[in-house]
Amino acid sequence: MPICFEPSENASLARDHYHRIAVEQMRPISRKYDDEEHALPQEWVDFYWQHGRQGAGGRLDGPGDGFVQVCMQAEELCWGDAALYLRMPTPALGGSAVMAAGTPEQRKRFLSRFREDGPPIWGAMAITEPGAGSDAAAIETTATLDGDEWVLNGTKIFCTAGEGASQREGGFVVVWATVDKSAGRAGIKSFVVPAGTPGMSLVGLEKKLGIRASDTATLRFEGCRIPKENLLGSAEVKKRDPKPGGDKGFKGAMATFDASRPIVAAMAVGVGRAALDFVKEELERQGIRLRYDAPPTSLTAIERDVMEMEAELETARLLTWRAAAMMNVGKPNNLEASMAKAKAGLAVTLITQKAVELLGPLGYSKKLLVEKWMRDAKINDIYEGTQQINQLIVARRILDYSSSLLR
Amino acid sequence: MPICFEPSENASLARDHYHRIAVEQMRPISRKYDDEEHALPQEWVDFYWQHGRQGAGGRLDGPGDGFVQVCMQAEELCWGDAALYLRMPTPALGGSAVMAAGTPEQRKRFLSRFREDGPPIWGAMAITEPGAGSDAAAIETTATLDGDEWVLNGTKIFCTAGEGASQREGGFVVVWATVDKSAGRAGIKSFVVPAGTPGMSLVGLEKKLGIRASDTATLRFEGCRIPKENLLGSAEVKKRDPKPGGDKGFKGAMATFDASRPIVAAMAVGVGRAALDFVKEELERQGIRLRYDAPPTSLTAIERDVMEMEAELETARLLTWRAAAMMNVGKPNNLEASMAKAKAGLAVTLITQKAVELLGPLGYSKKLLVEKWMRDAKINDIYEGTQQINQLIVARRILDYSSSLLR
Amino acid sequence: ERADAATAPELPVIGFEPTEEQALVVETVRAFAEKELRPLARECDESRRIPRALLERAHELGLVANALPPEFGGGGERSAQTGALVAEELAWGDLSLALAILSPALTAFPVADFGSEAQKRELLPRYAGDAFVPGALALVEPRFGADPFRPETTARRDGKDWVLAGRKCLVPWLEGDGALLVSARENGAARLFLVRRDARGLGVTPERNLGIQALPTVELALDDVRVAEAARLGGERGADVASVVARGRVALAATGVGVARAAFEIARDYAKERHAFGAPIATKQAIAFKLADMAIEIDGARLLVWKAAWRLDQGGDALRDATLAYQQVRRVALQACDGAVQVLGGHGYTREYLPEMHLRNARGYAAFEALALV
Amino acid sequence: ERADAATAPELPVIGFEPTEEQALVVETVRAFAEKELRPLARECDESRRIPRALLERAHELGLVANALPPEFGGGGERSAQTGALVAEELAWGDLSLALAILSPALTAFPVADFGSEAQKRELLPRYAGDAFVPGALALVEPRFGADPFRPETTARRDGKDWVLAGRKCLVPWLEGDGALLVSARENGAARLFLVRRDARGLGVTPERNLGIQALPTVELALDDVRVAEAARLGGERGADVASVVARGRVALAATGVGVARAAFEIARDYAKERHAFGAPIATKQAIAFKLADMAIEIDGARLLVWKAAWRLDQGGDALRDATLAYQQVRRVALQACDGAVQVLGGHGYTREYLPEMHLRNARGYAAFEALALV
Repeated sequence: MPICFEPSENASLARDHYHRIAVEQMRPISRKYDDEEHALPQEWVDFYWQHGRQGAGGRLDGPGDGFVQVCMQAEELCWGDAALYLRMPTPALGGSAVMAAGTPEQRKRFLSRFREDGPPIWGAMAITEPGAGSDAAAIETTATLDGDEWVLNGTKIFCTAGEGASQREGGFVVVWATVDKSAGRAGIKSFVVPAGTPGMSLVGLEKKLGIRASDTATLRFEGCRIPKENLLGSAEVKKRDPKPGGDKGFKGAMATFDASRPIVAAMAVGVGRAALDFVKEELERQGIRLRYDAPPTSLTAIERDVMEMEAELETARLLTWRAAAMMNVGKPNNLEASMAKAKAGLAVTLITQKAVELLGPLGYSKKLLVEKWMRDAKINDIYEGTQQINQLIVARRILDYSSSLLR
Repeated sequence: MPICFEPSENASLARDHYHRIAVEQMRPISRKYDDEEHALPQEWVDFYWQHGRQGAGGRLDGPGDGFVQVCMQAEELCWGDAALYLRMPTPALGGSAVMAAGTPEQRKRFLSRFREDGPPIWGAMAITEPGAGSDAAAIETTATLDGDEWVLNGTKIFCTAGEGASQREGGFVVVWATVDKSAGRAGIKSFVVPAGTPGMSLVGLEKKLGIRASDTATLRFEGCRIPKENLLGSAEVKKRDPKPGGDKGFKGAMATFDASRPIVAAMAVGVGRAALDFVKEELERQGIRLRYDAPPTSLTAIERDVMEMEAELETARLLTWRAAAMMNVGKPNNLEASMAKAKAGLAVTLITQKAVELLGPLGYSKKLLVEKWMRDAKINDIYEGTQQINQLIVARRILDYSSSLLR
Repeated sequence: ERADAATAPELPVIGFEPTEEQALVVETVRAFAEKELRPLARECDESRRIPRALLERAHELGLVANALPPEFGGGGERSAQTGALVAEELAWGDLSLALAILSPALTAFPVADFGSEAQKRELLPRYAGDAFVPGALALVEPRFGADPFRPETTARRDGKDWVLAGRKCLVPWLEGDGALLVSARENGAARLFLVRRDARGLGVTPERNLGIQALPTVELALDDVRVAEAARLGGERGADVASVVARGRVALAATGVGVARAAFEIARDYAKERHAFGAPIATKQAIAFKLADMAIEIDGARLLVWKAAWRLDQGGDALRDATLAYQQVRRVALQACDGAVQVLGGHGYTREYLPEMHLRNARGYAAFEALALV
Repeated sequence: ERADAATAPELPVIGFEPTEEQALVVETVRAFAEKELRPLARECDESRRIPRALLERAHELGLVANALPPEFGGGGERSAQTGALVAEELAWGDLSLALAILSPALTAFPVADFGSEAQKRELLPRYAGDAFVPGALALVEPRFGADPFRPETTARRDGKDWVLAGRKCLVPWLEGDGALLVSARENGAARLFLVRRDARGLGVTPERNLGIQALPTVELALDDVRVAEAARLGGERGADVASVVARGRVALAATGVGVARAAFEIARDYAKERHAFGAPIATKQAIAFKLADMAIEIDGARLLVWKAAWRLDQGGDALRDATLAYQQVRRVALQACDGAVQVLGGHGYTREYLPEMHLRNARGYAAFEALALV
């Protein structure tokens, strides 16, 4: 698509639609579910399940902005409340994994129910382990084939939406495990574990700095048996890392991130924008307007801060849209997705911290949501690949270095 | 010494003395010798040789500030002109090496002449090699004992004051060379090569971004023979890295830096202060005063910038003084010296770049010296151990890691 | 400075070593912080409560009492330098607890500096006594652009009384019969007034903030609070609020250095223990250099604080040094704590570890003013 | 935008790919920059001269002429988007040379946008002609706080004439019979006036600056320079200086991205070749992450520039987007170039390598204004 920064009519409609939802449904309960950490936001879950799923309407025949539109939706809803967004009943990253590495049959089997009636359900992905950190290749959870079943053993931490996905009938958790430790990355496969499968237990939920309404779970797998068909991709272990798009195992699982990082980056942008919008509104209330025509020497410190926040947020947003737009035309976006994620995570961390600073005692008080946005924003520097991991990916790409040469 | 930030009377006298020299002798010729790159600033060299050497006077019986006082002198003179400071006829780093690793006899033989009459002379130290960069252990210049003489072969680059020290009768260059490549660091020794020694030749001078009046030389050594007694420290090669203070070879040479880095840091502070002082004077001319009692929300961007520049410069200065004060009481200051160097180099790079920015077209013009200070300041991020090398040293100390564990 | 007297040389010489006396105090306080404060930090932050017994035990160290004038039972050892050293160590243990422990100074120091003989006689002996008595100083106002030098809270004469009207926030409010100092504008200048906690017209609302959750703080609504003429500190000239602000910035900056140091040490130790890709993450330059920068900035900020404290002890105008040090600490502490959270990664984002609390506390320096004094 | 017409979809969709036409232009200009500009960059910087032949060869690309109205011999392909793409590529080759090559637009574009029929007829055909004709736009003033919207240079009526008085700096001054545009304040508002280079009362002093040394620039002293009534651009309303500034910021920001990219690429390649401790320094996280950050910031800044250019082509008020993009590029370019010098270490400080020049050039964005136009 030629260079253009005006969204399609459908995308605009969707953006307005989700912004209304953010204003009317999310903001009013934002503080409540931050205080009541881990409590299920029933009214929000029900609302989303009943009204949020069918999308924004608009002219179905008209062109849309595809993945960019998805990013806009994420930005608007996270402008509302990032934690509530993460608590929505959706396949989430589990769905992305099934889409990226699963067969058509598997997609139908695990995802179709998210479009059907019945009680709300959740999907999730479980990768990180107590010992492993961001080192996916160091996964110690094992999957052993026993007859027609895979048997999973191990512990997963930092599993977003892990309670809903593992405990609520109908949901599922995509679990990364190794079928052959000696094969390293090549031995790592992902498996779909339906909610309530015996042997999968919820150990606990993380008490966190922010996104407290989100259920970040620790899951234990002890002789957890799932049908053979729940393996995503092939069981075959290619000792030498296969080409991208070849094996759907580790690479396939990693490909999930190329698809999810722009969305995660867009979520970050939403939180950052919430803080920036509030600061600008406060300045208006104070009768302070930003003078884009003033020379640097006559700017106030606040004017310059806010202008820099605007530039930084817009930079993060455009890098995000670019990575998403590449998916629209089927271009590999591994580099661009990590650029967007790295920039967005850092930018909104600084923007929200700056917002609290500029508002002084008001920003520090829990009477406003600004302090919450600062706490929520920081997760974007950390999850779905930390700042450092994404810098590493970017560095490898621009230097054309393998993960063994640069780590 | 108890916590105190007021210098001794002697230190104050010295500071005023060198500030006068900076104002009267250096500033007037600063632009001239920046334009006439590499030209010998005869009037300055003669002035320093005749009047600069005998020091600042003051009450000889009263206490002084020792190494802190030396740092103050460096700050004042580099506030005048860092390049002219580096061009002064002194033993410079060559002297530090002789002091750190030499015998009393060697100190007398090589340094006493710098206190005598006769034409001006220079000292220098040659470490860096085309292939080695900051990796001192990778030195390829060899020193072979042949009868009563060491024979040096190799090439050295980035040798500050290398022209004066290698070409002007009476001067000397301290050359780092390996007597046993297989021994790595332990095989590295330093040798004093008198100016004009056959086999030592001046290949050329670097054209640089800044400090253009300073003669940064490339020196070649081809069968360059020096008396056996010109080796600093012992010829013995301890395969295992000796304890600090043990062997005077590599460690001794490295110790040179613990002594020189605070001075180099002080030089940086001088350049940064030159730019900051000018900006503050300009603000006064503009009728802008810094309001230390204003809330952040009412500060102008410039006020905050300048206050931050002040804090950053003062931070660099105090870290520098601390590292120097530790030498006064004979405390090892390897960590603190690298902290000071790392902070000062970065701080003044940013301060001078900011100064040019704040002054807009005026700062960018060669009518003023601010642009020169920005060019001169940058060297402090690079020489005598780059920013990265000093961060590395600091990291090793705080983590208690060896150079093999963290590199 | 007085504390230095014993060992100080006749002529000044630049130095960076605490006196033996100061070193001893630091050692004692550090041990207390490590043994009594750090273990309670998380629990107090979560429960938003401070055990009274802890404050009493801390009081026995006499950190505030020792600085009060001997005529009123104090130790006469007032030193901004020593105060800064103590504040850093306590805050290294925990910021909320440190501010609570030092809170008596919020009332006692201004009274000692500007109070009338009567006010000193009434209040100082209590603060120098055996029991912990909380202090409170209301300087910050809950509005955009809050300015301690130009409060919107007003003080007007009415007959022989002063009538105070306005709002304050971030006022420490520990249990106990402590006296409260409120800043108010009296024809153009900020002045301090003694107000009883139970004064008529004084509305008290507990606050919740991003950080310092363990320290009970309140928002005050002064609805024409009437105080006696004598309640105004500083006689004719009034209290010098600029010096109170400067002493507050030095004290707070010192605590900020302690917070940053605490976060740095946790990150450093975690990075050495935590393995990834087969080696401690501390062996990765990205982590190691980040830690090195933290260490450099923390040391540098501490020296700025020391210089400002030294200036105070010299008796000169220290507002500039105090402000520069405070602004630097505000930057450094935030970066160090954010960096610590980053080094710990996912764990840093959880409340299983302390850095997230340090980050919330560190951001407070953008709102604090005179929450501690030297 | 006009350039897009062929391939643009009926409804807007967010996209980030230049059109085929734009891609072709970029390819051509990049090849020219690589073959003709980069090899001359150092030599021109040191000698402070630009070979005339180079400007003529560049002129043959028709980069400015293509954007001028067809009625006056131009290609009618004016597009801020394409202009930004071109500016980045040229500046990637060398900033001084890029500004020289694009300088005709400094006079031609404002005349095309605001000139009278007569002015267009007189000037545009020359700029659309076969030979390179330099342009010049004097917006910057040599003073603290220089402000393009509020020049101190004044324009007063005297009979039928305008009399200009004031000082300007950073005015490109390439050899040739080019027309000069000067901004001056006419009752409160900034306006543009055509001034002959040999006008009476016009003092011209060559400048030396930290960077863009190859580009000849001058300081102008306007000592009551008298110009005809018709010399004022924009008829009754006068020229819209805000749009000139916005177009200048987009063009300059685009060059800044090119400068940053050039420095980044040199640092990247050096880091892969240069070995230390037995491996390429690019394998060190401290270097690799620095390069990664450069790459991210450069890409991000480019997108901001594109958005501002797109806004211009939409015909809306682009000053905000242009200013934000420009400020971001000012930061990003400086950091990238300083970082490149750092990556090259001692070599980066020498004039054997280009990054030191990029650093000097990049700092110029703190002083530049309308030194290029789209």
